[in-house]
This record gives sequence, structure tokens and C-alpha cells, in this order.
Amino acid sequence: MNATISFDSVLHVVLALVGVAVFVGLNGLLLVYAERKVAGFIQRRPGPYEVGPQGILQAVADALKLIGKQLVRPDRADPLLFWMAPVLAFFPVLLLFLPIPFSPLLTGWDVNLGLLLILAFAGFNVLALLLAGWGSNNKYGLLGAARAVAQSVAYEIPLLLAVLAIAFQEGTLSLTAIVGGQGGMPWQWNIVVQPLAFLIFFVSALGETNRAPFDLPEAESELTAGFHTEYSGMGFGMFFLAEYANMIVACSVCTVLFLGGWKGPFLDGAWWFLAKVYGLLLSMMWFRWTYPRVRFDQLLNLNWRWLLPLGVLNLLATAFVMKL
Amino acid sequence: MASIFRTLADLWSLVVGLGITGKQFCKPGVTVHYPRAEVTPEAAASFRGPIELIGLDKDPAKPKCIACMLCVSACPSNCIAVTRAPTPKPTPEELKAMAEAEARGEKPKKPAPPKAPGTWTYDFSLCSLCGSCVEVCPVDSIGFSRDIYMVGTKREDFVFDQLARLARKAAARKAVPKAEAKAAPEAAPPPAPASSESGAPGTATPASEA
Amino acid sequence: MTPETAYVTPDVLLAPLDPAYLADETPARTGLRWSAFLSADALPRAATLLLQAGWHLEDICGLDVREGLMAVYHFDRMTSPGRLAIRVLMDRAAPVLPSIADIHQGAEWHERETADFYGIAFTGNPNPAPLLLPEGMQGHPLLKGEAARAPLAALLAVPGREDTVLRKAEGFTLLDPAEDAKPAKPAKARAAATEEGADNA
Amino acid sequence: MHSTETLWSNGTSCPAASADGGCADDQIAGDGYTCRFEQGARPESLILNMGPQHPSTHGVLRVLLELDGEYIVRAEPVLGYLHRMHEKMAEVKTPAQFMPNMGRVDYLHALAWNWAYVGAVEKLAGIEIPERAEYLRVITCELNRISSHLLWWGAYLLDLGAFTPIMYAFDDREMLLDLLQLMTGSRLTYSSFRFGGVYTDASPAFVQGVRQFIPHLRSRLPMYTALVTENIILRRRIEEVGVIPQDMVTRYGASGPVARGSGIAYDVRRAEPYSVYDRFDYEIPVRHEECSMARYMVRMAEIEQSLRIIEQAIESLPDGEHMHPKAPKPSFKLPAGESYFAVEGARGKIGVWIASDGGKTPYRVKLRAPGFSNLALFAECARGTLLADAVAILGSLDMVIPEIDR
Repeated sequence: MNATISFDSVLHVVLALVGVAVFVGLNGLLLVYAERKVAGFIQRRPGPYEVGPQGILQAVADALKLIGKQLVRPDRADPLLFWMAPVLAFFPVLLLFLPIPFSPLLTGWDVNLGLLLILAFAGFNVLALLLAGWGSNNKYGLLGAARAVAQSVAYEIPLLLAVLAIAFQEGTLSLTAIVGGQGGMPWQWNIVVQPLAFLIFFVSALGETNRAPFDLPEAESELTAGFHTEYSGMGFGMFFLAEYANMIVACSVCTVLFLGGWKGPFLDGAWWFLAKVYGLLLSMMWFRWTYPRVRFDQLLNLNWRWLLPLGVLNLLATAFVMKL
Repeated sequence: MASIFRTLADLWSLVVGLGITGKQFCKPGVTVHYPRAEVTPEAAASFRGPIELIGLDKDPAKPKCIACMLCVSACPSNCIAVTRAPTPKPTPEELKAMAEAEARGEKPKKPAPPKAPGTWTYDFSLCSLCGSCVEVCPVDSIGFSRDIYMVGTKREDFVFDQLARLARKAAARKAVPKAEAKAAPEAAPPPAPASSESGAPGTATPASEA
Repeated sequence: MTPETAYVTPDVLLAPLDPAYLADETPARTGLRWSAFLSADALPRAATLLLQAGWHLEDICGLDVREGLMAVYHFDRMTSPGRLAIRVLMDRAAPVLPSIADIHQGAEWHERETADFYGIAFTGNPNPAPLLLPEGMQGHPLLKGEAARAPLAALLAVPGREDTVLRKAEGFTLLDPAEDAKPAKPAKARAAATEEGADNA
Repeated sequence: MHSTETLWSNGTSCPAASADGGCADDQIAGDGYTCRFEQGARPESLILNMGPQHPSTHGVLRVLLELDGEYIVRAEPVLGYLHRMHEKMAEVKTPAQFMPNMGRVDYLHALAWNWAYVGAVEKLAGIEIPERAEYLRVITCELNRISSHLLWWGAYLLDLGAFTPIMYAFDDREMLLDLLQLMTGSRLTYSSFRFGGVYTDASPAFVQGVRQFIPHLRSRLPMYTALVTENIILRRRIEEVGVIPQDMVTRYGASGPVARGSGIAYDVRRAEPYSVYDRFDYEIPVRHEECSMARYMVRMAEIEQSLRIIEQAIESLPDGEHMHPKAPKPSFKLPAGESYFAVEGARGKIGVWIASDGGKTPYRVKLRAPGFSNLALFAECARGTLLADAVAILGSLDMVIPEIDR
């Protein structure tokens, strides 16, 4: 790491963290609204409609409700673990936003090991889910936590392999540099050279963020609500926000790695980045409202028997081509 | 190798699914936005709402009911309670005639109780809308209302004084011109929503027409 | 499971069990094709024979009649259908039947339900807990009061059934028209008695 | 409260018991069903109470599960949470008064229950039905069957984690309900069959609506197939899951799509023809895979066959009365005797047995619910499957708990 620790850089990081927190909070509201509208339109319903014009204040009302609710802990739950879990789920996610280059100027912390930082801190999420399921002393929670651990650990590997393929190709772990290696036109993006890596990354990202059709840790028709069965109020709200924040991170990284980041055919800037991220987020929602849920053994089979070998092959092929 | 191709073909089904939901996404919704819109009166016409009394053709405020109690005994859930109208006090002439008859040793002719209900209460919270009372009524004095949007906030809201309800309805009928009365068959029973008058039936797009 | 060629009519099938009564029925009148009275001891053997011949259990109905408690087992076949009613009469004082849940596994729940409603004990039922009624509930809701009980002959009265009786043991008088085969009591008394039965439960 | 010994069959005390012993009792807290179930469990298993409040137990079914990881070692459904004792009500109400109950036994295929009860009474009392009423019964009952299957389809997909199909199914079902409302006046708990006919005659609007609905639904079915039936995730979820061999069907007395998905072509409409079903040209869909997918396919095919029946019936709808002129008054007395009447409901064979002593009310009424027998085989079927499979199997049995509990 070449970032020298100075007052300026610390201030920069702190400011960035505050900015990220605001960004995540606002995005949480926006995405909840978008998710419900997408679900509504796909199902030929209006979706949220009553609170504010076209229901745009629905998410705000929900957030206020969650904040206003009493914090309830089951009698036999472990208080420390029970309350640590939502905090641990939410705050590390903020760190993940730091190295993401929204635009050349709008980067929280331009560190040359940005990819590594994201992958490392993303591992916190699984710990939070495990603590939530274990600490709430609920059998459904426990089953959900067990699923979450097995799933997250498994899907991290192909995710890493896909990322490595890009890192090999670009020869750097800095996100800014990776974007710099791509052009503005769609055919200059990494997705053209690495379509398989993109597919593996995106599927693994669905698995990592517990999104349908891989939402097994919470699978409400099997485990009622899985790891967060016992959470209500802001306890639940934190998990909820963390899920959306994780989605944004996954889509952002995907944009940086494969879709040219902030670069576009004209007028490069953060708007291109955001447009691409929201496009990916919308497709995640689209998947959720289209597909049934896979079974747990199928989920793991998909990973170990398809994504992992394909990821390895892709990485070897990339290495081979790069060597040439 | 063949299995890989089959897998690819299977994966295509996922794309097809996305195509279908994507297409539906672009189509307009089918929800009827109650209370801004309501189902058409035609769609409500066959609905069996809480029962109501039917008035005489000559005097719509008075029920056809003859207080025969058939509905009370036919009801499986005991939700109807009817009492006969009290026997009127004999007039002085009648009293005189009765006294004379008694004096003659005949059976005095007492005034008969009127063939009309004194009270007619109906507890909708018990009713299963089976229609037994409607079918059994010998004078067709009971019918189903078309109240689709009836709401109440407490249990007592669903105990109707049917005679009062009929009277109110007849009064409301008189008040509004005939054509409008047809559009809003339920005018002003207490728990009936105001929307059935203020809403604009006919503008709605019910699911049946989608 | 059983080939169609193995189809034997129940009158032949049940013959070795020596049913006290066995009759052809008219499905258009009663919905039954055969009916039989068996002793409780013969029930498991009959169930085995019927399962082997491809019959399945439709339901078990209890019945509280003047002569005692009765259980009616309705069997039917998937191929070449025709309903068979096997009736078993029990002493009211000790209503006990052998369970057939080890033969027709579906009988487990039917037996538990009948035990709930009538207090009939099925010996050998693998899980004799109450099924539909709460645990620890006193009484059995479908038992009738003394006055409300009707004689069996009145309930199973089918005109012309005497002509189609295939077997009838000596001394089998259950279906003979009793002196008061007509409605036992006026409806009012009956209703009152039923209420009473409900109160007991 | 149960002592710790009742929990573990191997004699060890509850490992969760704290030093003061306070925790142990709470850990075992549960009713007799849980305690008995736990007695048979291995010490390393997890006992899970699925239900009575659980998203995929459809109503209030409770299933006790002994889990080894996510594998089911043992399962035991616990019934009775929706028990209303309809059979007792039948004994204290006149047949006409009992009719509304039939719409509430199985609220998804209410008209089949209507028919079973009406049929049993008509058979016992020798009541005749006009031909037009028979046709109207067939049409409405089949419409109701389609609405039941559509709802099952949506709810099953919901169990499997797909949220959208149920909305599409409800879109179509809404039209069905509009049609049925024309005939019955209500949208769910119908009680429109009468002894000797049906409650209302078919209006031209109804006939017209049915004629329009048939091609509409036919045009929607390919979309259902493409969106769901062919979806690889769904197929992997339910193919070869919940295998019910033919002998299991016989041993449990299962019927309906459960039997037909196991290759048994048993349908009461064919086996014991009632009404005018023998006049129509239709097939009994049968699948031989014996798995959840087979039952799924049978129901989807049944929607098409019901449409065929309705199409023929509406075209050949005879003129005439909808109530027989000699139909009995509501207060009529049942003659003494017994009768059993079976009809094919959406879930299988519905049977009603009436025994009457000639009084005003029936002496005994037995309601044979198809779901009761179908659900009974769940414990055997689910053994050794995954928790997620248990959900898939329960859904494929198409349970309606009020019908099972009665």
C-alpha cells in the first residue's frame, strides 16, 4: 500500500465514509421502492401507490416505521451476539464502498489493492449472518445461518476466480487502473473479452448477496425468514439495508471490472457508472421476480460442479493468453 | 458432451422466463384502484350482499313481510329476529261490538294482529349468505343487496334494523332521480360507504373486462 | 400392485371369514355395491385380503345406534370400482376394535378420528393420540343421548335389500325391522336428546 | 411440564439444562405431540415444529420434523387446528340448513362438496334433477375446479420461491370468479346447488362469459408452460421428488391427481359416473413418473380437460327448468335409510355418507375428504428427503387444511 498516513488522507477517508453512509441510506430507500415497483409491474399491479405521488414516499414511511419500532430480543437469545450481528452486517459494507471509483475524482480511497480490500471485507457478511442465526436461539435461524455459511464460503471462490482473471489481464488490483484499461465504447469493455468471467461473477454475486434464486438463507417458504426470523425493527432494518448495500457493491465491482466503469461513449463521468450499476441492479430484481428458488444441494452443486471448474479453466486460459 | 448441450438448452428456459416477465412488465396493470375506481354495476349486479327487505310496490318504505317467521326458522345461523307488530288497541266502536257479542253469548271478535313485522333485526356478522331466507319467503319480501363495499369498524355496525334501513332507502330513492337511483342501488344505509354515491361507477375497469 | 386378473368379488373374497351378513347392494340407491357384517376379530384378516385384492380404504365412520357402537369401513377399488361397506358392531361398554393401520396405513388417521368422535379404542394403532380434537378433551362429540338413538334397522333400511342377501348367519336379526323401526322418537325429543349428548361432550 | 427424561430416549438428560435447571423446562416446553415425538428421536437430531403458522403449510397444518442436518428422518403431521366438527353440525341442522357448511369444508372447490352433499340427499330421497340443472352443475363445478387448480398452481410456485405466477393465476381466476358470481352470487364459499336443481338459472351473460373465457384461458396456458413448467429451476426442484409408488396410493387410499400422477387412472367421474359426465368427450390425464412433477402435470392437463367439458356442456346446454317442479321444500324430511355419494373434487374423491332415521335432521353424516388420505402418506413419502423437498411434496399434494380437519 502506498497511501501515506497523513491528516489529509484520514480526513478524506472519514468524509468518504460519511458520504458513503448517506449514499447507502438513500439508495436503500430508492432500491426498496424500485424493487417493489418492479415486482408490481411484472405482476401487473401498481406496487406502492398510496404514500406520496405514485407511492414514492412508501420506502420512507417503511423506514420510519422500522426506526420507530421497539427493539425486541427473544428471551433465550444471547444479547451480545444478537445485537452484534446486525451491526456487523451493516457497517463493514460501508468500507467496501471506499475503493470504488465512481469517477476519477469521486473515489473514496484510491488504493492500489482495492479489489483485495473489497473481497476481504465482504467476508464479514457471512460472520454477521452466522451470529444472527446462532445468537437468536431459533431453529429456523440456525438452519438459515448454516445455509448462509456454506453458501457464502462456496460462492466466494468462483467470484475470486472471475476477479483474478481480470486482474491477470489488466495486471493490477487497483480498481481505477482496471477502468483505465478499458475504453468508452461497449466493445472496448472487458465483458467482450471475458464473457465467461462476467457470467461467473454475476451468478456468484447473486449467491454472495443471497438474492433470488439463491436466497436460501432466508427462504421464507422453507425457513420462515431464516437467519433474521427473530429480528424486527431496526435489527431487521440493518440486515435489509446491508442486503441492498451488498447488492450495490457487487454491481459496482461488476461495472468496474467488466463494463468500463465511469467510461461511456461520450461525456465520461459518474452518471455512466451509476447507470450501469442500476441496470445491473434492475436485472437482479428482474431475476428475483421471475424464478423459483433452487434447492440447497443444487445451489452447492452449481457452484462446485459448474462455476468452480469453469472459473479455473477461464483463469488458466487467461493466463495462457496473457503469457503469449 | 450431450449433457452439456442439454444443460445449455435448459438454461435457455431461463431466458424465456425473463422474456415473459419482461413483456408483462410493459403491459398495463389490471388492478382496480379502489376507492378511486370501482367495479362496474353490472359486475356487482349478481353479487349477494347482506339481505334486505323489499318494500311494497305502492309504499316502498313498508316491507312486503307478513311476519310469518319462516325465514327465522329456516336460517341456519339464527341471524334473523322478527317480532310481530303489536295488536292495535281496539277502538271504542270495536270495544262496544265486543261487549255486545259477549252479551249475546257469542265469541267476541277481537281485532287480529296485523300481518306486519314490528321489528326486523338481522345480524350480518353471523350470516353466511346462504339464501335460505330468500328462498323460503312466501311473499318475496327478502332479497340480497348489492353491497360489495360494505365496511364497518365494530361488530354492532353489522346488526341491521331492517325496517329503518328500508325506510331510509325508500327516502333516498325518492330524493334522487330514477336514473341515478339505478346506478347506485344502495343509497344510505348507515354502514354503507359513502363511495357508492360519490364514486363514479362506470369509469372503472374491472378484471372481468381486462 | 395387483393385476386385474386377480379381481375376485368380495362375496367370494370374504367367504372364508364367515361374515354374519353379506348382501348385494344397488349402487343407484345407496352408492354401495356390497355390504357385510363382520366380527371384530375377522377385521384384520379381511383388511389383508382386501389389500391384496387391490382394495383401498375410503373412510371409517362411527355410528351410535341402539344396539351399540358401530364402525363402518368403506372400501373401494381403483380398477373395476364398486363400494364395499364392512360393518362391525361393538358393545357400548367396551368399544374395542383391532387396528388395521399396519395393513392399510391410511387407516391410522381414520381410526384416530373415529376414536376422537366415538371413543372407540383401536388396539395396535401406532400413534393413538387424538387427531382432530385437542388433547385432554373430555367426552366424544358424536355419541348420542339414550333417547336419540335409532335402531340400526331403521338407518340401514333399504327397500328390497332382503332379496339380494347373499349370506345371513343363523340368529342374525340386526336388520330385521324392529317393532319401532319408524322414527324412534318425535323429532323434538330427538333434537333435545342430541343437545344433551352435546352437553355431555 | 415434562421431566427431562421424557425428552431423550437414551436416558441422558437434556444437554441444554443449566445448573439451576431453569432452562431445561423451557427447552422441552411443548405439547404432548412434541414430547412423544421427541421420545422417538435420536439424540443428535433436531426437532423442528413446522407450523401451525408457517408460510408453506397452507393454513394451519403443523408438521413435526426430525432433522439430520436438513434431511428429514421422520415426519408427523399434527391436525386439528382448523377442526370445526362439520359432522356434528350436520346432525343438528336440516339438510337445507347444512348446505352453507359445504362451501366451507373445502373453500377452493366448494361446488364439488355442494354436489357431494346434494347428491347424497337426492339419492336417499329419490329427488329428480332437471337436465338443464345437471348441465349447469357440470359447468360451474368444472369452472370451480379450474379456479382451484389455478390457485394451487400459484401457491405451489410461491412455496417454491417464485412470487409472480400466483399473480398471473389470480388475474385469470378473477374472471372465473366473476363468472361463478353470476351463478352463485358469491366469490369463494359457494352454496348454490339445491336439492332438485341449482339456485339460479344461467343468464345469457353467463353463457356468453363462459364462451369468451374458454379461448382466453387456452391462450394463457402456453405462457404458463413457458414461464414455469419448462423452467429448469422448477423442473430440478420437483422432478423425482416425492415419489409415491402405486402401492402407497392403495395403502393410504389416496385419490385425485395424487393417484393419477402415480399412473392410476382413477377418476370418480369415470369410475362411478354421476350426473351427465358420461355425455362428454374428455380424457383422464395420467402420468407414470410418480413424482411431484407428475402431479403437477396432471393438474395442468386437467385444466385443459375441464375446459373441454365446459365447452361441450355450454354448447349443448338444454333448455328447461333449473329447479325441478317437484323439488322438495327446504323443510322436507329425509326418508330413513343410507346413501353414499362420491364426486371427483379437485383434490380427489369426495364422499358423503348419510344415514337417516326419517327425522328432520340426518342421523349421521360422514364427510370423506380426499386431502385427509392424501396428506396421510406425507410422513412416509417425505422420509429421507430435504427440508426444501418437504415443502415441494406438501405443495404437490394440494392440501386444503379446512377440508382435512373438517
